[in-house]
Amino acid sequence: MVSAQKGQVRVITGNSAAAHAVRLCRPDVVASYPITPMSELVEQLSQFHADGLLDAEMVEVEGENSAMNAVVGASIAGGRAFTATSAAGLAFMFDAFLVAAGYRAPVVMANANREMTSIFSVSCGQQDIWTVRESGWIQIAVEGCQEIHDAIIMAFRLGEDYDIQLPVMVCYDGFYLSYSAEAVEIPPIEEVDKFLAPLKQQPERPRIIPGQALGCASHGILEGFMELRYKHSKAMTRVPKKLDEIDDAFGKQFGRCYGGQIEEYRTEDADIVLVTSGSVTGTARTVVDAKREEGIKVGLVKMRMFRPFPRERLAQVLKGRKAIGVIDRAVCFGWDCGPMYLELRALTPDIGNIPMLDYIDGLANLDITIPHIERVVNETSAAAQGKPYQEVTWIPLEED
Amino acid sequence: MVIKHKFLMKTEAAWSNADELLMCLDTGSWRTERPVLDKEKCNYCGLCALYCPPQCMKDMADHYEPDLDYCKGCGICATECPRKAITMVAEGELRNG
Amino acid sequence: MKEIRIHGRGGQGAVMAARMLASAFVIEGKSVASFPMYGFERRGAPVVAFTRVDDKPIREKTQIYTPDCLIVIDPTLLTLSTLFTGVKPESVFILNSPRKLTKQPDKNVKTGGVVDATQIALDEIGRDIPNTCLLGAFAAASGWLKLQSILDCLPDYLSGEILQRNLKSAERGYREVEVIKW
Amino acid sequence: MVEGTKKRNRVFDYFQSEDQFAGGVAWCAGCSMELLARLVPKIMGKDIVIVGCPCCSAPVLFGQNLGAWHKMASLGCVMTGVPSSATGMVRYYRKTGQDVTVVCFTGDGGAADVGFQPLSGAAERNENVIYICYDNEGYMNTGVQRSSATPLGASTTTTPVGKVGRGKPTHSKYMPLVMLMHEPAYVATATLSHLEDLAKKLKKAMEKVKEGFVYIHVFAPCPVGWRIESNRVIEVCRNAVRTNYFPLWESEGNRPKLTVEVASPKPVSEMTKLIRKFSHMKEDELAALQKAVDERYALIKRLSDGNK
Repeated sequence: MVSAQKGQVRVITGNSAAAHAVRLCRPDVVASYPITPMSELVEQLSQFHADGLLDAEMVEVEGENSAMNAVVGASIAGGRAFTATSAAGLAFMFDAFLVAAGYRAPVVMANANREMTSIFSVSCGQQDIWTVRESGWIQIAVEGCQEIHDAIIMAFRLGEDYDIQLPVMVCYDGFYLSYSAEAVEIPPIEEVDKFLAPLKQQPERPRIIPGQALGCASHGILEGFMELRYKHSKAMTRVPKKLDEIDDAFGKQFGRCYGGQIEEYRTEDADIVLVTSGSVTGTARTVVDAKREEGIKVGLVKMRMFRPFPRERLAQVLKGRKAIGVIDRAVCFGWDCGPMYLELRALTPDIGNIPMLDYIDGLANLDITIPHIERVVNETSAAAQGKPYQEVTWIPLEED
Repeated sequence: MVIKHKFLMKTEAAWSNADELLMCLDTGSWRTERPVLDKEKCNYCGLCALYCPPQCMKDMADHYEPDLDYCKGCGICATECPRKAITMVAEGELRNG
Repeated sequence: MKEIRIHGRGGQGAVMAARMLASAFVIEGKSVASFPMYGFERRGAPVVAFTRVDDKPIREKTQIYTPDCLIVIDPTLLTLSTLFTGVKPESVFILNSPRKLTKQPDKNVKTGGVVDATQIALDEIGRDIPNTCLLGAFAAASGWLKLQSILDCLPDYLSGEILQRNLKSAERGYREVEVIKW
Repeated sequence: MVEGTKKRNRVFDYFQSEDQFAGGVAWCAGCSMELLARLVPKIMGKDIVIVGCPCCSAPVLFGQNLGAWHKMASLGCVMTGVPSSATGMVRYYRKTGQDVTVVCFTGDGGAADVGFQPLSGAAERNENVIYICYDNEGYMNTGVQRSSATPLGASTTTTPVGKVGRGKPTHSKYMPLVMLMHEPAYVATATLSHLEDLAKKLKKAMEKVKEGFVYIHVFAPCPVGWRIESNRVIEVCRNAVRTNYFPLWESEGNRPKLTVEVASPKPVSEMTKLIRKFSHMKEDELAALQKAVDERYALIKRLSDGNK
């Protein structure tokens, strides 16, 4: 089906939605090593290539480490490059993954969020993406298949922006989104060209040109090292506003917006706010609606950007609430809580000491069900009324 | 308060640029012995220059001379010279003489 | 919202059937979401796939616990103790079986649709891939979807000779399903 | 000197570029790798793109802040990233129609150990990349630890000689043959004593890389780590060839052939006596090394015979 200006609507999986987006962005080099639950994305890109729909160099690497190194090489040579991975693959590419950020190579990587195989499990979780949050990458987490598609297109425009020059990781929950089939609108490639065209108006970033005495990966020595870290850190501070702008521009062109750094849902008059990320957000929306019917003034904040941390916008929306309920799909060892909760706790100077309740749920493909989220709302609501509360709850381990 | 940062590099990432700054070490100072050529014995075959790790033998049209700014005094030129035209002489002796 | 749960075995096309169903509903202007519950992705192992369909955008990302419809691709799965867990009252039950349903399989099942999809698939496709036939049966028994929408969505998934054979299989499922009301 | 006898060595004819490095750089006196590093762009031209990783060459291949030690376009990688990063680069250059020669330059650790997987992968994919491994038989840069390329009996800081320890208990992984079985466009061994042989092979690499992957394994003794008098490093290279410890051969299209055939090889002790990492070895230990050397050479000889 084709709607005249917009594009084709097809029922495709999250992996396939990602592949379509990559195709539309015309990457020069794609290097990726298959891993469950992302493999379908690589397969789909290979099929596009085989069908003549993707004019990219496809590198069928022998492991994730080489995948990341190959896209970094391509990017430093001046190209647009894409890779994808998940969990153990992310761990295996870790040295090169850090290099991508430090070299300021604006590659885009899709990550199908999966439990880290520190305990063997082939299942959804967010332990992989949270574990690497100090790597210097931009990390964006998404809720549904259309958003995977759109976020990847926006990621190229964000990462390659001359003021940013950073790699971007688009994180979608493995299994729940990677294998979910939803109706996804795939725009005409010319529209995506138009969306990415502003990058061509910008100055060229440094690249390796044969015969030119430029060397990438100079040692950072003393103040030089600090200068590079400082510049990297400052580039991260330019990301939030840029992402909001890009999200806005995307909305104007394609009619779909995601709120940029965070998305607020029914927060205007909310006493309590849930904070979620990824696929659970959709389910949480239905609970918010139902609880509103019951008279509980509850709203929802979807964390779209993990890194850089959307401090200002979160502070704005969370300040003055009576309680906050956080749903974490990963564990922060040593703090005995979830990582998103820990990071939100760091907002205390900005928002005051609001009761904050952390719920760890959905590890290893466990379903974060509607009753689970209802419990989060009920307990957070009680905490808002001054009742005692438990700081951290591992929901599936505490059920009757 | 406006803080002004002094930056060494124009780039965002760590790029070296030899056109702007080609660094060089005073490796001549590492040397404890120096190659001394007996021009009479030299037949300009160039093996000393070819085997010299820092490639610092200067072509003098009919013989080679070490560039003492860089020569580390490894002695390969002296060992490899098929005519034994180069001898390694202790720097101390030269300074004293 | 209607929630459809499909039970099959790896290799029978349960996941594909769930997606095709979603595509067919999209043709009718509905919002859809479909996703599989994989265990190990192995031929023969039980597989469950879900499809949700609604007039409004679908936001839930959970498994389906209270289905409005069950589609059972492999009759041997009838012995599964959890097969009918959570089925809503007035629900639809589509079964691939060479035998007729003699009694109501669950008190909440109000409409049954039985078709020998395996035989039809063997006749038409030449292989035991009964999923498209069952989609035809689903359209007929549930009345939630036109047969044409199913036929129209199949070219997104199949092509050439195989497509033609599956179109026939789906049509026969639609025509030959025995619909029982309890 | 009589004018008539003056004739410069032919190797000079292979040079096409000036030295691309600064005069003084941080490589040890007598380093054979320094010689190789400086010869590579001289022979292959200054427009090659060099890809390296942490190893002895890194303090010079990588710059410091804005400053560089050489004038070539270059990329530094993590140890696991050299052939894969080079792959990304050549693929991009190919896609954009640029004719660029990308040369990987690492030690044996980067090639045979931690970086082996990506090397094997790039060779199997037959990427248009030249990989030069300078083999100094261990991790010389980090303080002389053993690598899989360290030979039988050699003493290193992780295979030390003690009351019980007798140096490395196994012989080296022979990368040239390992790489040959990836069936790349070109494989060659070379060393710094046989410079014309080296120069020919580097020139051939420039041609062969247009067809696919090229692997050049260069025997590069380390005066510090092996404990050799710095002036005798080239002599060690020469003796390695003359004892058949390090045979010189090349292979195009799966047809290995010796490029230097030694008429009457000397015992391996002619080489080991110059190298103090072998100095603890008793007669039987040297005999074991000799046997390992002989067997390896016999294999190469058998593979080479008939490919002349």
